[in-house]
Amino acid sequence: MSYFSDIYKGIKTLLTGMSVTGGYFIRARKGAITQQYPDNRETLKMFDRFRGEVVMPHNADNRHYCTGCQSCEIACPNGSIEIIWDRAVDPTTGKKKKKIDKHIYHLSMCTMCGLCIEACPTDAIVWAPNFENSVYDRSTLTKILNQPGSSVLDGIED
Amino acid sequence: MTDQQLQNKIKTEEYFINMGPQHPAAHGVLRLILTIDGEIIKNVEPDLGYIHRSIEKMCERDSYQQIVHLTDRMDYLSSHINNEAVCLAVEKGLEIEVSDRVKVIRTIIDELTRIASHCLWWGVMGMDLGALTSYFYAFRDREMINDIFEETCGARLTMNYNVPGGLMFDIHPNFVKRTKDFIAQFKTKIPEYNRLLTDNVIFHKRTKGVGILTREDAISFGVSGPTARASGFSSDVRKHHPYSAYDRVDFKEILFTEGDTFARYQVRMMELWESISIIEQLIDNIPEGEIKAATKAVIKLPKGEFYQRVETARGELGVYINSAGNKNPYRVKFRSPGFSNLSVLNHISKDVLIGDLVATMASFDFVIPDIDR
Amino acid sequence: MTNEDLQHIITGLGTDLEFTAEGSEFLNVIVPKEQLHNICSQLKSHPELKFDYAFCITGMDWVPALGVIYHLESTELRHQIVVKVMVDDRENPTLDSVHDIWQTADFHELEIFDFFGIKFNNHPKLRRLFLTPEWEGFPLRKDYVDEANMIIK
Amino acid sequence: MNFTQMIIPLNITKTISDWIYSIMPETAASYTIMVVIAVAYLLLFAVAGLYLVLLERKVAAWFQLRIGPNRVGPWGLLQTMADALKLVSKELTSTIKIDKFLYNLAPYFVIVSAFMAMAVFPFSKQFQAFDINIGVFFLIAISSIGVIGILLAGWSSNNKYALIGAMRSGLQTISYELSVGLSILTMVLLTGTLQLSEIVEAQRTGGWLILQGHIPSVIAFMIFMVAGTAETNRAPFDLVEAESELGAGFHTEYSGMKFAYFFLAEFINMFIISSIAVVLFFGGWLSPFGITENIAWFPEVLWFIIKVVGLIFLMMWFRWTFPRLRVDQLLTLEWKYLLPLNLMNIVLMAIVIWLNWTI
Repeated sequence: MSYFSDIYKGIKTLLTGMSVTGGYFIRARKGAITQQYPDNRETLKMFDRFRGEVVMPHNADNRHYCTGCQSCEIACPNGSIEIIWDRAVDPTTGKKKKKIDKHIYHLSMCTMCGLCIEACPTDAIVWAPNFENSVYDRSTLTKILNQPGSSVLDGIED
Repeated sequence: MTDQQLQNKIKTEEYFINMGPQHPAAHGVLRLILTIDGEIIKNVEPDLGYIHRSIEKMCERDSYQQIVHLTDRMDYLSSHINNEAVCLAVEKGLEIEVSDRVKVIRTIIDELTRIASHCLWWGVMGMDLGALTSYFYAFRDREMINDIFEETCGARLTMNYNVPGGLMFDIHPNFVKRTKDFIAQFKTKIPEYNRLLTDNVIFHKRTKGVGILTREDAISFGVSGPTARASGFSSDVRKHHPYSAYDRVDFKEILFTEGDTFARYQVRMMELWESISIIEQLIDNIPEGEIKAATKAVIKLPKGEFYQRVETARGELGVYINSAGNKNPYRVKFRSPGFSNLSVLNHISKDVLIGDLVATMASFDFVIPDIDR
Repeated sequence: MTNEDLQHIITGLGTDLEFTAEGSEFLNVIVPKEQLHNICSQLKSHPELKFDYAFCITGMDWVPALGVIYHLESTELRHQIVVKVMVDDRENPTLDSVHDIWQTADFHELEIFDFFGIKFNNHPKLRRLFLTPEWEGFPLRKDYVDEANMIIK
Repeated sequence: MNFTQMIIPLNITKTISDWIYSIMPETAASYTIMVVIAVAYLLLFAVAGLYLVLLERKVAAWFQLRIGPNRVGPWGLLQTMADALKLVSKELTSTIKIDKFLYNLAPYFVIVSAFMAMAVFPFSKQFQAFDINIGVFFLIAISSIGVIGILLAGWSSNNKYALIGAMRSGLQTISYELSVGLSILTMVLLTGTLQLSEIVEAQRTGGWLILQGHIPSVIAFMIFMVAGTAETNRAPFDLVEAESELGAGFHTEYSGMKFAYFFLAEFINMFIISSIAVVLFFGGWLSPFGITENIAWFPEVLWFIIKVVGLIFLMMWFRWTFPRLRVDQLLTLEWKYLLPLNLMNIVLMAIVIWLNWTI
């Protein structure tokens, strides 16, 4: 008799499975979790801490916080940060002071580990929630983070 | 004609078949060279290295902080647990005691990682057996965990949230609420998983008695994690060598004795409940404390050898650090669970059908970067 | 079982065994390479040791010696031990395989052969596991040079 | 065979046929009509096949909490058309060591056998191209020819995965052919005819056959649906393709339009199996309880389509819910469960008819 009870139990479990998928079929409109990505660009917002790419914020006067201490360059495991720096005489104090010429960031080599931002003593670089990083030319992934003509904000010690 | 003559006359020929490196059941780039007689598998020979990145060699040139983010890329489904293993080994070397807050947060995220990993495994297991819908249901729930990770750690998969001495930054204010929401919702979903797949008669037929691994073989082959526990080998590192906050939570080690594919399936399904219970015990009272112990900018481990074992979603991960006293390690070895688990595949896949091999592989839950490192 | 007790038992198993616990949480036993297989099989079968679970097998390059580190645990008695074996010959290093004692050694020895070039006697099928068969050199050795692919900081 | 006696569907086609007869001699006209009907059916079913693919994708999406194709045309209605266009324009690639002749022949075997079955479908009373008195028999015969195409495809591709898939297909079709045949035979016992139109007519008075034969009919229907799903090589019996085991099974080495033939044939076979079920169990074009019987303008073909789509949906539901069987379990299911049950069921049906227990 177990032959027939096997058949009965088998069919019952199959129908149970079908009830799960059937339930979702009926509620298909409400349950859909698809993100229709390029259409929802306006509403799509990343979380604050999202690691998209490293940027260097500048204030309205085109000043930034980077002293050129190279902590980020040392901290980076992949060598994706290069800082070209120079020493310049500070006009107010008259002392020679380190000054960045170019803060080069290779996005193509970055693994988004966040060690550079941890290492930065002046919070000069931060994460930007930009996730659309695809480009047609690889060379555009090498970015210069400090804007042309920018300079370090006064009073940021190195 | 005698039987022997007849058998010689109708003798079949064995042939080779390449399963992978590009194959839907390979879950990546695992290449299995199968020797097959008809549809019956005679030998399984894994060929690895298709995504070997030599993480162990890279570790030898990096500083201790930098090693951590490499381990994200090993078993990417338990990246937080991998990070933690390295950090615990380094903390062992530095003799730092991290605060309770760090321990508890690490444990909660470990368990969330485990749930996320098991979710993915469940979906893929169904998919390998031909029930494609399970994949989407599992990913819907996994998405919530990924959101939690993204909000707190900044990344969904390769989180790199641990640093030697603690955590990179404190949890997000929404973390507790989101986790509770997830737990509440996920509790209603597991019975649904069971109704869809676990109770299904075809699923039973496909998995019961397939790929039986005995306890002795499991120990001898160094199998660990849910795969070993399905064979009755009590291998849970969280129980035997507790780390972080596992010594203060109450949870069961799921043990089965059948050792077949269905037992491995059940162990993981029941571990979901255990993970939920661990999170529930900890989430309401995360103690206050330092988020990061003070470490020097350049960490130098004393001369010696440091070994840390943790339980990832796939099994026991061991981190062996041999330090010569420099700022980078002399030798780092990752004892990855997948590598040892893979070695037993040939042993238990003799004289089974191709479909059985696929089911067995699905229940082992291989992550290929974990095997290749 | 404490490390002292372990040391006491293991001392009786072979000759010229070196013990150290310095800089490590486990008891380290340095075994001469000729005795490796013998000691290992006794470590597994001895009723008070029962090291049946080799949870980690690591290849090692102590310049100039090469070697293997076995992390062992007893699943019944829950004590651990580290066995080390060294071989000085860098050109043609050879050790005994322990895959008949712990079958997990089969794969781990392949990995060690691949990256350190240590050959294992009696191994069922010693082959390149990760690297291609025609690969030259053994990448995890300290003297390995690959100017094209390696970035040295 | 005299094609002038062919049932000419609907009024429009009647006008066309009258017109053709008026402008050419009788023989030429009958051949012309044959060609016209053939082309019309081909077009009809190419489109039907494509929309079944779209239906499958949409249904799968709704089962899986997704939205499904929605980019090409309104609600994605033109998606499969675009896919077909892409496949037509694609270069046909193949490996060097194939058996060229058989490799090229195989897809036509599959698609032609699928199209041939269309000829006898009773879409409605007037809408049937070819009403032969062994209709059911013809359908079974034709629907099992397709497997030869699959076997040829697997053999000629010179690919191990394809060969394994083809061999699986062979044993699967041979086994399940029995159950399909026997369950149909059970119903033929009830009607006493093999002609499709008569089978449908027999249900006008006594109600649908699934009700007329009550228990044995229901069992026969269940067996037919299981065996029919297996016959079309669809999940949970899709061992022939079994993507997680064999890559793509027998059509691994096919690309472009030849692949599309296999793909379309699968959906048309699904249509065939559902149509047989509708005719045998659910009264073909007849409306339930005769609700539209007195409405003259109501196209009866609609009822047929609705019922067929209903059964196709059931098969899709199977596919997106169940795991796949293993190859030996497939045979166990047939020889240990379906076949004995089926034989018992035939006896039961014979007793039911003998004792006049039918409704």
